[in-house]
Amino acid sequence: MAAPDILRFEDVVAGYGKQTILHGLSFNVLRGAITTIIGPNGAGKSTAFKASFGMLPVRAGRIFFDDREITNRAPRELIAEGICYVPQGRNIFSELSVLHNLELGGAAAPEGFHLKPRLQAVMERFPVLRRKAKHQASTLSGGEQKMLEIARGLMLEPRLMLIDEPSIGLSPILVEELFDLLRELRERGITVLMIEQNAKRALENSDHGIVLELGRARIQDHAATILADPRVGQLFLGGTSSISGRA
Amino acid sequence: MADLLQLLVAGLATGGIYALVAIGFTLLWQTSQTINFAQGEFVMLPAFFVLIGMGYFGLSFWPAVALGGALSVVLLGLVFKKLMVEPMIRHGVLPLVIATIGLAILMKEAVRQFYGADAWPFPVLAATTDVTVFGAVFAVQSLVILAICVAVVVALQLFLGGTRTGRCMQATAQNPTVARLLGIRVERMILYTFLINGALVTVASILITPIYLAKFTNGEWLGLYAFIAAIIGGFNQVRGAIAGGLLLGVVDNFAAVYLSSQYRTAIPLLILIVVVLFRPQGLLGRIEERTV
Amino acid sequence: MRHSRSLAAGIMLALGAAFLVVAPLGLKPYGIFILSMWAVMTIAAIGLNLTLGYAGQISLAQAAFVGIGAYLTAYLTTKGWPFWSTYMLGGVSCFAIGWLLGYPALRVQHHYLAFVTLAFNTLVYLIFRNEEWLTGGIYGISNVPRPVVLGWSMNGPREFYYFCLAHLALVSVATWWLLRSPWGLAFVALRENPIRALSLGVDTRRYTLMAFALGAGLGGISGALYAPLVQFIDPTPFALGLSLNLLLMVVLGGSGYFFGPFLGAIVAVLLPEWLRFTEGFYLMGYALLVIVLMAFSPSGLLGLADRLTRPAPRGAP
Amino acid sequence: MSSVLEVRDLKKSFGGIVAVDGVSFGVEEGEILGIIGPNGSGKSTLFNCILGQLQPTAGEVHLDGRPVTGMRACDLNRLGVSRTFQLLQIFPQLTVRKNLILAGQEHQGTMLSRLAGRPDAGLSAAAERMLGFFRLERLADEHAADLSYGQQKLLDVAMAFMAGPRLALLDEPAGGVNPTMLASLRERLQAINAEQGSTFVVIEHNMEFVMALCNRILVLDEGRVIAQGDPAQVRRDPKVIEAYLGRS
Repeated sequence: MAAPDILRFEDVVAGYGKQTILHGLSFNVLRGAITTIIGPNGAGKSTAFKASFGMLPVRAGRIFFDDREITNRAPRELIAEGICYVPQGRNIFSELSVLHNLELGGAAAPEGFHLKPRLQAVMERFPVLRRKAKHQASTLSGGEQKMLEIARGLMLEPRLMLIDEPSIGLSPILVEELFDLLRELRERGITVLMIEQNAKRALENSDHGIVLELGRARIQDHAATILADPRVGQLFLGGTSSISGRA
Repeated sequence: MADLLQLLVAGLATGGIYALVAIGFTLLWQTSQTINFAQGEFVMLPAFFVLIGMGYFGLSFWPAVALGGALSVVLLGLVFKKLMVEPMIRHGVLPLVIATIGLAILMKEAVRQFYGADAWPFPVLAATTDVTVFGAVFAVQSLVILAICVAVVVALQLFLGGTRTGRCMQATAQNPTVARLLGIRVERMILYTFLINGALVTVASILITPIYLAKFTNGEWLGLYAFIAAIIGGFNQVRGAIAGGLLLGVVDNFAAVYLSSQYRTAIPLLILIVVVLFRPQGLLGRIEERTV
Repeated sequence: MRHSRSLAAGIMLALGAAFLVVAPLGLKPYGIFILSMWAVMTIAAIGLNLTLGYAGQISLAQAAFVGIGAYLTAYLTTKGWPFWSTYMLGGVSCFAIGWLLGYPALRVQHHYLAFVTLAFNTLVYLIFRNEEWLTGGIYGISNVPRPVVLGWSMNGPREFYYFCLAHLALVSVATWWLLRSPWGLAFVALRENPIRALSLGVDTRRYTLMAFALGAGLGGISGALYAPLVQFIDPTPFALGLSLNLLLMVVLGGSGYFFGPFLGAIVAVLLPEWLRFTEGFYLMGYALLVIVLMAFSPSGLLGLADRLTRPAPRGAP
Repeated sequence: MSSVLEVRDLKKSFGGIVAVDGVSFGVEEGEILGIIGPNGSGKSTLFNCILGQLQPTAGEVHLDGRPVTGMRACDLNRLGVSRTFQLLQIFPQLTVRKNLILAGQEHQGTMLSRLAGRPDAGLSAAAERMLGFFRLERLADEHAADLSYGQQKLLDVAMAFMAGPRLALLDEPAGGVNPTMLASLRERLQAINAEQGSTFVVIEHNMEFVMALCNRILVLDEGRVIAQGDPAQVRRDPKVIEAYLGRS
């Protein structure tokens, strides 16, 4: 029987140059759920993603995926393990067609993986992308571009999706659509780990929450519990040195 | 009118060669921020490889071309990347620029040392005759050169746009960070561009050397023209390099006839200065933006 | 440790200066000529070091300024103008043209700037070659006279060598003064972090133009000495090749180090003459040295020496 | 009390996206004003517009009553406005002392007189005082590159005060500074505010730090001022909580 957690950070230390951002970060992500990481700016949310996906060296501590250590492994290997990462901002190849962007999501496909049917299946789910398959990706709207990124991440049937600030720049309707999509992924057995600026809205759409502060996880709990926790508001707005007591 | 057409074709032919060299130049820039000041010497050298193959090993022309091409791809592609670009690029763009200036001198002097300062005749690809079409006289050589350039460019575009590897290379050029995130073997794609550059300069060398003869100084102006073509077209675009090369060839040919031949070289330089100052992204280029 | 380092540097400096003063006593005229050429090229390289090494603006046009200085001097002195006037004119007009060439640097940087300055150099070369009525075209200008200073003719090779050496000394002292003044720090600030410099009140626009103008002015002075040194000038020496060579001199010696140009010019001007027997291999070795240095020490020979002798930084906690 | 800085209806848009959407505020002499707001609320763009790094699309900036809208950063600095950047901006190849001298020298004399001037531009004593004040004496002759991150951050802030500015705009001074050093940084800033009588505007994400440092706080969201007041008021304001935690 597989462990209940799919991703685990154990005392991870990482940073940029001389600056340390993660000071021994530990948390678990439960399998088959949507988990949101929240925390004030500079808490290390994006840094944690980059460290887990081999984009930033982990200086100390270990990271496990499915109980297998993945510390400092290259993105290509992590994709093969079943992780995909949708970073913040716009990350499509604007001068390639929509179809080719999608196809590049399969760039790390193992031998014998059939991309064609997979491409069909993904486009089935995203009719907009099918309709505009031949268009240059730069012609898509902001929301469509984000969908393209997520669809591209789904090409190799990941088991865990890391998604950083997906709602930035999207209209409220599109944000609803986005959360619907994430819930649908959960129903299909994909674990979603998300970073969100809009903490309230994200937690309302999640099962679990992790609150980061200054490179450490301060709270890990059910999303609803965190939503009701008055300390969280204080954390964002400072004040009493609040919740450091209970980590 | 017939004269104009004639000039145009001759210009497009040399322009096509500039375009090949400029494409290689922009590919290296796009994938690895390499500005290769030795690019001209890269074009000068393969012709000498072919001459070595014919002179020392007694090969006939086409086998010698194959040998020269293979040597160029290995030395100017693989070895250049592994021994120069990789150790230096971490220091930034400028040290690599300086090192390629050094490399240009090294290659030039090596050729002078071993092959002398003379201009060596080089076999022509086609008969040096003319054909008359609709009253205009064209050199067969120009037409052949033009045809080969078009074929090479089309083949390259088909590879870049039509194969999965080609698209991985394009992705790497457009945004290496995201390419890596998707598991594209970025390092390998960069290597491919160096190999392609090695092949492009070989073709350019074989096409241009019969016209100007094989001489160790050939790289000086060829490199300059390739830079200019790349910059006026758009430094970060393959189609920019093509447009820039063709434009340069045509302008150069017309300038030679209609302006004083003394200041013929000044025209491309002036175009370069104007483009850099008023449209630094090039005529077809986009403003460079790299998201992380 | 720091103390012994500056002591060693001082001793080497004194020895070098002493060598430069006594060397012509034991050399044939050709040897003295080469040594004079070293002094002249060092002045041009010092100028480029200001622009590139200190202020961080790449320029591939230094040969053009050496050429402008040389042609002005050759043309006017053969028409009977006194050397001093043409020398001043060379420096001042190159300063002015250099200032104008600095404007592109305000718009574009790095490789774009390299290409603009490269194009400028080639355009100037074309003018030298084609404007026969002015420059003599490919036939050049011959019989450039050497100056007479206070009734003392500089015509002999030894005299002219000391004349060049005196100029090098003068330029060195002036540059040293400039670099130890607040300007030196402002130039380095421009190179290291122009945005921060601007926010600290450094008028980066004016300093950029000044860096180009001063570098070009020294190029012009170098040219004004070059013409009477070789006594015959034609366009060939002022092509792009010399600009690249001066760039390599500065980088090889150590860009941003005061003595970098001196050392670079030794490697690029003196050594090839002493190693003449190696023929073309010298240049190949030189090119190879540049490549290897860029891989291991982009800050040049002096940067390498600095790194090897510098005491380890006191550990920051 | 008079307004040192007066920002009137400042707007900045990039393409179609409005980053700063009509912001007005004044800063009184000697005040420490904090500007907070979630990511992308326009704080740094606002700073860059005030400081001449960006040309505002509309609106005016006045310093001591005179218009300085769109003035170049170096001229503005010589009028007494200094700043720090969100990311560390020091001169790594220069020693700590040289960094400080550089930060003050352009305020001495004219460009020409500086050419004739002493290497330290007469600032050695001032640099020494600043080193002592930020407790960097021991490191005065080290290259800035060899300092720890926290020390570099102190140097960065110290440089902003070398010329005795009337107004200092600090962009995330506490960013990346470890908790033990934060208290001393805050205390240094408050001391300099008292001693030099200079006025501060501080962008900061570390709420604890900003609430303890500032007298008054301005909250930005989506390019607009949504609240202002003293730290306690701002903290209670439901609009602020909503801006940070999101609407449901």
